[in-house]
Amino acid sequence: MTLPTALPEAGSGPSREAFLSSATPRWCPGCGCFAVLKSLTATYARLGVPREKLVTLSGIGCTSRLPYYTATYGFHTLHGRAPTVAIGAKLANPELSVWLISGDGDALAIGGNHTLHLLRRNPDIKMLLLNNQIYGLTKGQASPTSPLGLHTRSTPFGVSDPPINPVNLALAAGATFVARVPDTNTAMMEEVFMAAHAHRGVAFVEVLLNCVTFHDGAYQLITGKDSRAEHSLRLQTGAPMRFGRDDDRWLCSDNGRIVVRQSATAPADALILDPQAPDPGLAQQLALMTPPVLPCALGIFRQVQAPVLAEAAA
Amino acid sequence: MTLPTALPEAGSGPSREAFLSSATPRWCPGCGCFAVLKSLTATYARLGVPREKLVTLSGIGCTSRLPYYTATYGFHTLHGRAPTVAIGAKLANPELSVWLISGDGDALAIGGNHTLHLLRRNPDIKMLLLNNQIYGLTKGQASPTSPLGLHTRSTPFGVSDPPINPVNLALAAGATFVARVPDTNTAMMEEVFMAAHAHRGVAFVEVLLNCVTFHDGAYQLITGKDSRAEHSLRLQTGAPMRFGRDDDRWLCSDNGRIVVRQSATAPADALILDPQAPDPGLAQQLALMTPPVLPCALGIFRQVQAPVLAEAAA
Amino acid sequence: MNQAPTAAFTLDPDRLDVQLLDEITVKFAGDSGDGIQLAGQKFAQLASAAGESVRTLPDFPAEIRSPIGTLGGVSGFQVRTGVGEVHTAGDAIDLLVAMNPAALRANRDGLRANAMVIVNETAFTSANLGKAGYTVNPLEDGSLRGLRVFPVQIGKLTRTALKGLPLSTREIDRSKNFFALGLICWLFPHPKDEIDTWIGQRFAASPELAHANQRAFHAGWNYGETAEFFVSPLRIGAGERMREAGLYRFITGNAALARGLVLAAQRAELQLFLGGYPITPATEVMQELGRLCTPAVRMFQAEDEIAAIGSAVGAAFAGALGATSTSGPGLSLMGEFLDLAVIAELPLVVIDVQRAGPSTGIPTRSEQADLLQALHGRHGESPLPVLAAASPKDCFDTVVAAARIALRYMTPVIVLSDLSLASGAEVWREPECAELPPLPVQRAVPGSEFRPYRRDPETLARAWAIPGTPGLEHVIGGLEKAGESGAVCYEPENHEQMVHLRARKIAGIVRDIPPLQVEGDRDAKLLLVGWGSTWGPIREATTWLRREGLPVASVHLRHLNPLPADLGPCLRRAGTVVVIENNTGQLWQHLRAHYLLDLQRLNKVQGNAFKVAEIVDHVHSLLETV
Amino acid sequence: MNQAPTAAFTLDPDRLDVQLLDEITVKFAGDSGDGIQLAGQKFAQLASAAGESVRTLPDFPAEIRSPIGTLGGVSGFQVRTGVGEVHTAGDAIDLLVAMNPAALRANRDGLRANAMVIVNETAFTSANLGKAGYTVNPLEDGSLRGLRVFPVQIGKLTRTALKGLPLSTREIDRSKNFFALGLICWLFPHPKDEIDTWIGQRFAASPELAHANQRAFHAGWNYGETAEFFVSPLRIGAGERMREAGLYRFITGNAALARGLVLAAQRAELQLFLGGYPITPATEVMQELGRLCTPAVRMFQAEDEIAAIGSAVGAAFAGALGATSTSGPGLSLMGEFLDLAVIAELPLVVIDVQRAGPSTGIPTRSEQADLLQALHGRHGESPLPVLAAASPKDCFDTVVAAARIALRYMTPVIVLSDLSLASGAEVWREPECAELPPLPVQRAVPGSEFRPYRRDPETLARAWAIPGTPGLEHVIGGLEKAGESGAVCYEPENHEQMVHLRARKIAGIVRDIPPLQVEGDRDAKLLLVGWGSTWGPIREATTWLRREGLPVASVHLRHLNPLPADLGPCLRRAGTVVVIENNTGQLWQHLRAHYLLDLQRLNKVQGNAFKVAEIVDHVHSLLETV
Ligand SMILES: Cc1ncc(C[n+]2csc(CCOP(=O)(O)OP(=O)(O)O)c2C)c(N)n1
Ligand SMILES: Cc1ncc(C[n+]2csc(CCOP(=O)(O)OP(=O)(O)O)c2C)c(N)n1
Ligand code: SF4
Ligand code: SF4
Ligand SMILES: [Mg+2]
Ligand SMILES: [Mg+2]
Repeated sequence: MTLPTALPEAGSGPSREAFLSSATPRWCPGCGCFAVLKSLTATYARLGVPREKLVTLSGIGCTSRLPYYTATYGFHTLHGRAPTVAIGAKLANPELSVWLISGDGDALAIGGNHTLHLLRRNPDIKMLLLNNQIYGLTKGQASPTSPLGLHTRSTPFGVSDPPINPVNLALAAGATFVARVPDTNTAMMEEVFMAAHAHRGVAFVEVLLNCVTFHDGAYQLITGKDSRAEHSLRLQTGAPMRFGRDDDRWLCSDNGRIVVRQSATAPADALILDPQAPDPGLAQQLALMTPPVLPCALGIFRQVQAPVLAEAAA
Repeated sequence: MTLPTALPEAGSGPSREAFLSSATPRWCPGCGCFAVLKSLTATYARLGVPREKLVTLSGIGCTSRLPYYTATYGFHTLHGRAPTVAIGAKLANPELSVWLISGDGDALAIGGNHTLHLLRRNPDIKMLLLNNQIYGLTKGQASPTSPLGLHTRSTPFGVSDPPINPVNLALAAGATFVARVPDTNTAMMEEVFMAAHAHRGVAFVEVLLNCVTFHDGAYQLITGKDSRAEHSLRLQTGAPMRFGRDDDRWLCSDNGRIVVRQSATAPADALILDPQAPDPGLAQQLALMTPPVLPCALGIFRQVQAPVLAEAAA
Repeated sequence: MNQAPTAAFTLDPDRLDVQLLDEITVKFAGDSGDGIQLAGQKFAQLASAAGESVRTLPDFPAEIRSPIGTLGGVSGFQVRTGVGEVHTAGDAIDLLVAMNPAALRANRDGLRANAMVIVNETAFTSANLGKAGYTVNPLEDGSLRGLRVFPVQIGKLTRTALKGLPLSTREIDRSKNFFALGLICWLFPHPKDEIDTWIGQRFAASPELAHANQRAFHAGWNYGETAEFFVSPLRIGAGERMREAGLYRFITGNAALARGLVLAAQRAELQLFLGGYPITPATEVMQELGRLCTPAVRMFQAEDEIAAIGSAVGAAFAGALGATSTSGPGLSLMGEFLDLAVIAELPLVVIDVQRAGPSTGIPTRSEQADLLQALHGRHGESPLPVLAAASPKDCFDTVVAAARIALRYMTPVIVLSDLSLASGAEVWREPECAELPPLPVQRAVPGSEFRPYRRDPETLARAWAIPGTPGLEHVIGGLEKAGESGAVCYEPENHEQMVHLRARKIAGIVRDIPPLQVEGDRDAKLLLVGWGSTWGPIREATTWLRREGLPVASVHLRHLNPLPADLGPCLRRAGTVVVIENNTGQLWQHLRAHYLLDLQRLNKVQGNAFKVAEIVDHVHSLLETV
Repeated sequence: MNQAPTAAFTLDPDRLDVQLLDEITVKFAGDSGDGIQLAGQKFAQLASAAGESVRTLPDFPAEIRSPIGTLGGVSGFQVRTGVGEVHTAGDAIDLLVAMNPAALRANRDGLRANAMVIVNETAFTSANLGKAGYTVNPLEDGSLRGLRVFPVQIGKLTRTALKGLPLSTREIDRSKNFFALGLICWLFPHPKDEIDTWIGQRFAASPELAHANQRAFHAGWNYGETAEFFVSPLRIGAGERMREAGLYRFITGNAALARGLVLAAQRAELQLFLGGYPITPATEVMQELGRLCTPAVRMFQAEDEIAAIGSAVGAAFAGALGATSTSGPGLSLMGEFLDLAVIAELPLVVIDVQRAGPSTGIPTRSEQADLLQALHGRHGESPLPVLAAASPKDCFDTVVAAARIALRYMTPVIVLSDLSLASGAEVWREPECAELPPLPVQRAVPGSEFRPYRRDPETLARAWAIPGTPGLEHVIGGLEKAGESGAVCYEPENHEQMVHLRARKIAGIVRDIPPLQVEGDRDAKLLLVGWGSTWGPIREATTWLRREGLPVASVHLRHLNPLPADLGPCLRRAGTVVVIENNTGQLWQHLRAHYLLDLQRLNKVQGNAFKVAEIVDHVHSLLETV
């Protein structure tokens, strides 16, 4: 690995456009993918990695079309199997900076096992899971992240299988870097993508992605202007976790359970997230928080150093 | 579902032998599988389920040979794929009591995804993962649960991929009943298998299984006569968790992390496991405890009621 | 190439009364948001309700979303309707409705000489022309010479008609497909009031929209009546419009597959269990079953295709009719489970709705290139029956036949369909369950001598020992077994016997295959052979060629393994045999291996069906050289 | 059946000096814990070191662990050694060492008439006899008539020899294989001191064990020397024992595959990347590579076979020689990725070490029934080259040839081996890397006109544009593409062209296939055709039949797709062609489809190789009827 770990600022280096291909993106107008493409190419422009060392890989799905729109090396592989291709490419050429783009069906239905094993092996690969809680490309069937009760083309009576929480699963799989960002916040995406790149090892980033066509508004509470303050929480390292319009709600621990207390100052049992904690237990609990009961946690859940796949075995 | 939930005592009903086939088990002398077969058939004898309603299904592996030695209906399917066959069988005939036997390679390497989706869907299926931390049938390669550094036929320089913790993964997948038992304790196995059966929904039981031939002594600390008191902990519902030769070590919580405190009586922050907690966070933390640092937790981690697959969709 | 040989549409400009046609091919085309599919489907239904023979074929954009107005974004719906034999959606378009320049351009090459083209002139702005890749307006540069072009301000007229309604301009513009429908319906004509009622019902959820669409529809109708340039309405001549009594409906191949599975299971008094995973163009099979869900019909959306077939195998083990539906990439994942079903001898129907490959290929185009995989795509000696459907409604009969074989022979069966059948539709009378011949299932009965693989001496099939039955407890699996007891057996001779027994069992299915139906003279010099969706064009080409007095006949194969017993003699009788396929010659290769005959082939691998004319031309050239 | 036609072993009881033999087939058999494999391997090595031709074949119990002493638990190691042509492990056993009654019983039918049988009399207790299924002691009931049985108290004598050593009885009993080895080594004889040294080294970690085994070995040797009933030592005659200089070693087919991959990659100056997943009988390929691990050789144990081939595809994309090794069930899971590699045009070697199928089948038995799957087991039109290895050491040459094709034509290649080659072994001289012909790789070079799929006009292969190279950034994938730019392309004509281009590219590999080597007279009336592991028996049968003066020749196919250009003429020249396979006729079917020739076939699907005699007998019967 020869990638620099000191990251340049935005604005320095090549322009974002240099990382865009000439192909016109074929997503529905308003699809969250556009924002991801923007943030990702903006990140590429800031990395200081020469374009030829970047590889953008994907499976199959709307979201997996992304590599066609970048000017890096790219591989649009098979539904669910991109993690396997990514590992092979990375092991064969550790100098490459490998970015893996996947959808919720791709990464968690057909590809769930490859995702799991990618994450536990800790190769230096960055995986973005663009989670729109639906199968977009095949026109609207339930995915493993579709919420209970959702009526889709394949669940005319509503989804009955409890959804997977991708961040919790990634943590359980032992991922060394785990984050969650909404597609509405390109600044947060860029920041987290940069941190993912800086992390030595596997990085898993769930992007809450809006599919305007088949599941519009899935993240309305979390990303809506009016609701987001109450229903999301930005993870911060080292300080007690708080949220709310007035920043006066605190996450506290009650016999191992997370509860919310309202208070002007941090209560004594206010929880502090240490992304480098020896085990991901607390991070997993935070990952499970779901509006409207608890706020959706955004940002970096975990960031620990561990031996990286290629190095471990060399 | 017409299975009785009031469970008969041991000794009543048919004999264990009535559930054994005439085939002679072909495991290595001393293999942990013998004890599992014994506990499982003893459980069958106690369930009060007529033999023809029992189905013992498996994938491929040493452990997956088990169905041949029972006198129930059985299906020795494909490597990693038994969960899919189990779901189909159960949905097609909900009256069957379906027991799925799997190995660590079977359930977590090639079959990881099916295991994950089986657990999240919550069908009324009982899955035993016989975890010997090795590929037995193919003669000793590393499995996804093999400990770091283990020299196996496929890892001449030692295992470098961090192992999967099956209980943690099952909890992250949303399993509604999760337990862990050692193959050395047939009483505990039977007790947990009975509880698994009584649970309405999916039940996941990890059996710590000793492979005498390819990975002997994997659980020595946890099951050894001299060490087990110090290195294992029997989960109990409703009481602070303690362990140790003198029962004076307590699991306590420190900003969401588990620590051990020594004391004659329970410290104020001693942790109590509620298997029906709204989220599996604490259970996941307990699952991750590994000797010699923390004791291996044994028993039932989680037991919550949730809609069962067949019923949810009917 | 010849002009299409079927009764071509010709408009006689001198006649002012209603013109009688034998048949016509109409295509609606526009942007994917233009409501083209709905308009086309309704038109087809109306034609069918009028007792005509109808065949439809939609075409969807290949991409997720191409920018509006571009060629990539064009969606189309083709309807061929007539009194005679209508087995394809038509070689060429007689009447095109083009809602924008891209729709015109995309279909330009598909138009017959002298075809009518109704264009939505409103959309022919320079921006739209540019997006479609036109530098000059084709309405003005004479490039449409030889066509009868009718420019209509569909967009503008719709806006005018809907003025004052409480709708946004965008919403109003969405009604323009109803204007077009109105215009076309006047042209034929179809019963105005019924359509009006239908619109009201269809948009019952939103009375404003219903009202707007009705208004647009009437505006279109009235425009036809009053505008001068349409010479006269058309009418499809009154041919043999007789149909058996019953419930008729339009059915796509995919819906027919779903219905077929349901009825077969019902007839066999079994539960139907389909495990599926979405994939174009097979998704509708599982979706249709999801909608039909009853205690006796269960659809399970699995996490992938392996789990889909795995769950079906589990269901079959537990006593249901197991099924799964997929396309090529999914079939490539199912080989291992097919093998298990072969050795465990479980009844399973596996549907492969083929699309253009290899790999992801072109998911929105049709092909017949999975045949050899269906025959051979499993490790070891693993024979299984393969059937293929010939038309959308034949999907029903074929899948019922497959279920019958699966249950009678306790075997997995592969059914091949393809994208053109999947989304194409034709009129079909749904049979009552009792109309199907009985579908008996041989269940094992407990007794002191129960052996799970005891076989019927004729079929070599075992009886089904279903979990839940007292006294039949046994274990099955993928290891080689002794032929009756099912006990794991590694004996060399036993293995060889079992390999041959499995082969003989499948070969024996030949006894259930009905005699081949030769279309045309049994002793014709030239025989056309097809399978699957090539049936339509081959059959129409045969008719055409025979009308020309040429010595041509055709046979079509539903059964690809085993092959019909009378196929060999049939092939040998003909002087020249041409195997016609949408692949590079897979059946051709299969037949060569079987019969050692030097067959000819005609292949097309362009993601779409043969034109009738292509086959006719090929035969002409062959007969010239012969 | 005839007695095996190779130079049979006959012991002349009247001669007391050393007896010269052309060849002999020796088998060690005992319980799986008896150290049989080690003794057999050492004996084979000694024979080879003496310059003899050697072929070995172990057989393992099919079950995980059968109870000690039962038939299911017998493990065997067969060694055929001679001066002449030794291409099989022997039709029948000339000399059997049976460590217990089950070992005798399991091999009874494999003994040649008059064979020598050394039995460990100590193990012939009534308990052991019972476990083996004997009701009467076969040493006493005359049932071994026609054999030369030498009962030796191997167990007892070993205990006596090792008495006083600080070992448990169980440990002492484990040395009895060295007693047997000593006895056999005296019989031949092989150099005692070297073996002594070897034992010391082999058990260096435990000096007590080393010492015990050495003592047992000497006890066995001395027993041979002093016991009265062995007539005289044997010796393999001095034939053409000349070998090229170089490093010789025993190699199994699986090890040869691993070495071949390593050397091919090294010669091409590429990294080798093998993604694997354990499966009998292919596991050793990945394990061997795991041991060879260097920066240039990387083995990755994946979570399943899909991930194994997926990682190899990724490595090939990134510029390595990608490879994977599996058996039938794994190949059934790889179809989708093979398709991707076909359309993306990536260099990949996929090894299938076949075992008896279908499904899990008999994992510990050999078969050749994955050929049709290798040829056709993918959806869509997806041609790829298929090669097969003929002998353990030919595994090396075949996999190198496959790598050459993969790299020159930018394509996945399937290499077929099977269990009998995988675990069988023969002597092989490892070539230096530089001895291999160059393996050039065509890399794309940056430039203003870079197009990722620009093709070499002769091979139609694209140049490899490897990530990391500035100026070659591009995207590949599974969607249909334009033939040069690689841009996604859904045009009908382009698709058809690409389908044909991919087919032509693979068909063109025929130019690299060397002319067929006909064994025997090119114009012989009867031609035997084989592929894969049938080579050994076919070749020996040919030699035998020609010695008899019969008009027989044989050809063996390494290349199964495309077929060699000169195969057609070769088949047509022969009056009768017999295709010989361990399946029901898969190559036979493939050849019929290709050449329209009415070939004959000889098949055996019993999980083990043909005996030479079976082929000879078949030809005899054919020539009688002809
Ligand atoms: C083996 C296989 N099965 C199924 C498909 C069809 N398919 C394509 S994308 C997709 C799911 C898309 O959902 P997701 O991964 O969430 O991506 P999105 O389109 O929502 O971005 C499916 C089922 C396929 N291409 N290959
Ligand atoms: C598709 C497929 N791949 C590989 C194998 C070979 N195989 C059989 S069992 C096994 C792993 C056994 O390990 P585990 O599941 O832990 O079971 P154990 O033998 O340890 O009980 C493997 C790789 C197979 N049978 N099928
Ligand atoms: S269908 Fe959904 S995910 Fe796909 S492009 Fe459209 S908005 Fe995006
Ligand atoms: S190899 Fe291990 S797991 Fe398999 S039977 Fe022997 S002891 Fe048990
Ligand atoms: Mg999605
Ligand atoms: Mg295991």
